[in-house]
Amino acid sequence: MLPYSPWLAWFVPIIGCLLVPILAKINGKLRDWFSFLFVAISSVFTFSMLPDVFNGYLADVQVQWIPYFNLSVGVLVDPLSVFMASLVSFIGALILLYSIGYMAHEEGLTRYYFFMLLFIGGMIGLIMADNFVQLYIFWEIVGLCSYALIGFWYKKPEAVRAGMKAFIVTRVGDVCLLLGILILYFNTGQFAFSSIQNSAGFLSMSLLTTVMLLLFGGAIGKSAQVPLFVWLPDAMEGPTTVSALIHAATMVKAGVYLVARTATIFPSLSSDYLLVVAGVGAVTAFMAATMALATFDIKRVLAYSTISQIGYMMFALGLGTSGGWFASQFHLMSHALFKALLFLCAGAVIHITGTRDMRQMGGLRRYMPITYATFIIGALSLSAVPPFNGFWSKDLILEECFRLGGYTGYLLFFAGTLTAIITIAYAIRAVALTFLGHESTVLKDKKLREAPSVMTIPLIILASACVISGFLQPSFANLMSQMFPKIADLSIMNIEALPLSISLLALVVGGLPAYMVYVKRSVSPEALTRGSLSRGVYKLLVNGYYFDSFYNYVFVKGTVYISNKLRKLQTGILNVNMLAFLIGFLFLLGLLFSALQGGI
Amino acid sequence: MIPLSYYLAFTAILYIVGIYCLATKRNMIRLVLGIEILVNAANLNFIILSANWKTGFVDPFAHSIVIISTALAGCISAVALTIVVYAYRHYGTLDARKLRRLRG
Amino acid sequence: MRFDGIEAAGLTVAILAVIVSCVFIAQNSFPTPYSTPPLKSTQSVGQEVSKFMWESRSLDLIAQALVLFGAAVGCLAILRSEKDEKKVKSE
Amino acid sequence: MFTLPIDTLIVFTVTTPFVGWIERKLHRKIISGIYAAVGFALSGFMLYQLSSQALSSPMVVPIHAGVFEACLRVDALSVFAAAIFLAMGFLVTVYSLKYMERDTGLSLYYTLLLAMITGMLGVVAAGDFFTLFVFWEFMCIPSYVLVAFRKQQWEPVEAGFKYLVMSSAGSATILYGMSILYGLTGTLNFAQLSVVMTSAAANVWGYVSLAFILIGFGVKASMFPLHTWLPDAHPAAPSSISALLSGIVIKAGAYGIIRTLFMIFLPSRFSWQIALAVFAALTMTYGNFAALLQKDIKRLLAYSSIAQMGYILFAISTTTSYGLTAGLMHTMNHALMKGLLFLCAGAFIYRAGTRNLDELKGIGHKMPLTAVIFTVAALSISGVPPLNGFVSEFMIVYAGVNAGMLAFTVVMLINILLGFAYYLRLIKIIVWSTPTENVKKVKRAPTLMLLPMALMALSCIIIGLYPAPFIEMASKAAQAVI
Repeated sequence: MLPYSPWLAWFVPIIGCLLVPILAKINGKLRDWFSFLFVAISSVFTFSMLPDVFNGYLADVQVQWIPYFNLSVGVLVDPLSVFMASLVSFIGALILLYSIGYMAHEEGLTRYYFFMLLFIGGMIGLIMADNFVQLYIFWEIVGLCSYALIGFWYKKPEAVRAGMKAFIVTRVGDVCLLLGILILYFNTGQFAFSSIQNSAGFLSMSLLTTVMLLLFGGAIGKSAQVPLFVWLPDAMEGPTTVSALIHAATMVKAGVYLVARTATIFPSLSSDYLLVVAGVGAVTAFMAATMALATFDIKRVLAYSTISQIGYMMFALGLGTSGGWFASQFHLMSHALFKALLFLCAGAVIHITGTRDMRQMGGLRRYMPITYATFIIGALSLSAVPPFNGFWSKDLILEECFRLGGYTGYLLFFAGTLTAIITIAYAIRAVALTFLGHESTVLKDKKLREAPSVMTIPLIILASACVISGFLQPSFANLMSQMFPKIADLSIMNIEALPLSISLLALVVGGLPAYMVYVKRSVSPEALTRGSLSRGVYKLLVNGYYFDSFYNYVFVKGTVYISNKLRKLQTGILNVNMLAFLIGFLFLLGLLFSALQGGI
Repeated sequence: MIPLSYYLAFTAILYIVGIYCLATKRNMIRLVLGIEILVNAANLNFIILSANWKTGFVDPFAHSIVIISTALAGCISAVALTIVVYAYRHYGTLDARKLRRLRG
Repeated sequence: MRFDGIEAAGLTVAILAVIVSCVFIAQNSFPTPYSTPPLKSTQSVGQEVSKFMWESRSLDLIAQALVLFGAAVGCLAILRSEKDEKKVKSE
Repeated sequence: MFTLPIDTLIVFTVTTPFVGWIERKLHRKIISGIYAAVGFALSGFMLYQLSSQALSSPMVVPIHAGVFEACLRVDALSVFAAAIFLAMGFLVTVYSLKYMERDTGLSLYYTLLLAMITGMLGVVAAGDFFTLFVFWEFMCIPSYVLVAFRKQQWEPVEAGFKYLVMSSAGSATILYGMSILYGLTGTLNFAQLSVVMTSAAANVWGYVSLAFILIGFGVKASMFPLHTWLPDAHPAAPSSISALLSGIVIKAGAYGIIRTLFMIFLPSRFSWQIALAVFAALTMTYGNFAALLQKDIKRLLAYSSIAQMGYILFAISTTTSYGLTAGLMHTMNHALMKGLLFLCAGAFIYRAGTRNLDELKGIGHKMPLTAVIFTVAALSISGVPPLNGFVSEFMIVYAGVNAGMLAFTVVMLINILLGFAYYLRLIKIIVWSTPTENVKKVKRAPTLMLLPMALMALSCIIIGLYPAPFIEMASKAAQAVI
């Protein structure tokens, strides 16, 4: 391990972000490359910790910060944090390399690189945090950066609105998280993970469940689970690199990390809590996958697929077994790789075609062979086709469901399989609409060519990682077995026949119709929405199960209504003000006297 | 001798009259008078209670307070009346209810 | 005299407040102070007050003088002559 | 006479009109402003010298003050509050040097500014309730005039009159409550009162007095039904004065509530906490909802001040040492943040000449540094870590959970979300919009205005990153009254 690497891993990007405005004064190119360099250095630090944790090195370094709250600032080095940090810094570095080409002709790049570095630094800081307050602070910083980055193109009003939406919706979750942290602190007197772990045994089960559910509320917001997923599809208004970062590495993984981390802190999880986690995860996985089927925006397809895949991770965590825990982390790694790949490919496509609507693409296979090939790899990984990494991890999740058995296990297995069927369908649909068939008329007069090499190199790196990483399961299990010893059993890639055959069957069930409809075109896609029932379903899917309209109606409109009504109270007439004075006085007297009589 | 309660009721009513004046009267100068009534209610209360201590003893403490607070009330009225002058220049009326361009 | 809404409401609340306060005062007798008297006074109140004020409340007197000063400055500030006053007035 | 910081300020207050006279003879418009700034700095230095002594044990002036003598009593809370007041006074004076240059009567303006801060220092240092009241008036009267300072426009005059009537009614109410208190105990000395009220039974009349005093201070602290003067007065005043009004003058109300409720109406004998919490919840909810759709930048900030006062009142209503520490921290942070926001708004108004948010769209692109400072302040006040607003809001929420007031805490959390929403809207309008036609010609803010703003923004970040010493101070101040 390089000296001080747990600290420097997040210090370097954050210091880098402060240097960005200064470097920008010197030279634009210098700023771009230095930003990449800072994250690359950070990833060197994070990777340097990997060998140590492999050899069983654990550390929890603390420096006193606010003695009034008995609060320290500290870093936690254990397999989970080091693994996550390495993933984030690695993907972050690739995305920054890619942005040098992708964002080259944009305005306001200083702002862009400032927040990108802060985003990555904040996420690594979140992961390395050894106490809840530090985690919460970085959690909010990540939210702030997402707000600034999603609204990067501030001249588009939708982008600014999407940024605000992301920030506000995730903050609804954050409020739960904060309350959970405080209730926990109030009952244990500690913020640090290690101390809470020691005193968690004394807490009553109902209290623990409440706290855990509140913490999970925070994860729901950040990881875009039902019912707070509405911000993620809109967040596609930001630059594609930002979406890639949000989906693959930083923002949405924070929620999964939090749930995984709490699972290591509290050894005995209540079944109610697990049921909620698993239920939310399964429902999300299914709903998001169906929504991905109905949208024509290539980035929104990927966004829904992220929500769905995060749902997989959540319900794997909700199994409550160490195997499920491991499977979720394994899937997190796979997902990070293939989702980054898919987003960057989509970015390349958007970069060239200038549109996000898949109906206006098509036939790009001929012009962008590298992008096409890598996108295919990503899509195959996403839809869990062997031997790509998505297959190994998703299969592990389903196997763990199967192994758990019982009502929940089989139900979850069923939900997972159903989702898998839909997943391959929308993956094929996306590939076919974008790359196969004929170019749409819109593209006729555009000069179509392959993206520049600074963009394709990260694609190739990520694609090869997608192929390889699935086979890393044994060593990954070895690494993680320090968190839960039982995980060591998973270091052999033993595959159970029944779940495997079911999931392979699911691939065929989902893949074949999609292939017929979108590739072979033997049935026109429009024909699917002709019946009145299927039209209704289609409308439901396009509108995202009306979650958005519901929130808009109840919360936004409701708040505005109340606000308008309350503003009427300010009549501007002095007499009325004094009348309010008298009434307020009498009200206070009433309250005080009822308190005196023991009323309250 | 009149019991203390009567005096207290009197100051309480005086206070309410002051607030009533502020809450209903339209003339700005009357509003300034309303403030004076409020302060005087408090002052009277001080005087009354200074004699409540012990029979035949009147506390000079309360009296000194009243002397000072009377002067303070005068200061407030002075400032209030200068503002009223300008309000009249801007609005052309002494009706306090016409001063309602600021609202919402 | 014609009542408008505000006056009616003001009158109602004020009468209510008067009734409440009278009932309250009638029911709760006011206690005598808890501490002991400060002076054994035999002099007339008037003399006592001025002596007391200078001896014990001198800080308040100075502060009161400051308030007077502040009010004077305040009146001056509002009544200050302003050359461009008429120009800006029409907004 | 009084303590040295107050004496210094008094000397400067009284001499500033003469300096103004010299200023007119020399035709330099800036002298009285610099003179006032020197006064604040000097007073701050005196306070620093005094602090080590006052922090360890309360300092009484005159030393052998009797029960009936007017006296000052400087303890940790006084020093804490006075330090905030002086710092804000100094920064705002420096800001005014440039901001107020187009106005007339500047020496009177600075005199009133000095007088107002002197009054506030006296309020926090008073050891006798009546002394507090006299200084309270000394604070109020200049503030009325300062609101109406630009009397050539209708708005300040209207707002100033409303402010004056409501606030004076509040003062008279305090006086009435004080008279009942005097009748009950025979003294108005804080130290003595706290002794007497501990031994005496909680009388019904005590509650009456409490109600009067709470309402009286509540007018200044903009408690819900009494807040109506604030959204008029704060926007109407010149922005520098709005910064002081929102930053510290309403905090004097909170100070009065803390001082009286914790030293006289002890929470162990008088159960006022639920009543205060109800009022706090109403205040924050109303403030946030009303701020949500404002079109006027300063009016929005003023409503948000009401909401923030609700948070502080809620912190006070927990009655725990944690809660009071949190409330004091938030007092300090809010003074910084809201002062900063008003100063930024002032800079925008100074350059663009309008307060309407529709016309200020995208002004951040023309005034980048001001926009960054504004964003820092707005994020800070909406509780985004690692800025200072987060620290104190976190502490208040913790204190609420700790005191077992979970329902009120949830109300506060929802309110934080609401506040967050409209501050994001504000940032969106100022920073994330395409500049409109009438802000196209705008230049960057003058350096003399940027300087205090940058200093305050920096302290926002520093307090956010390393709050330990400030929390230590606040906790010491809280210990002084509990």
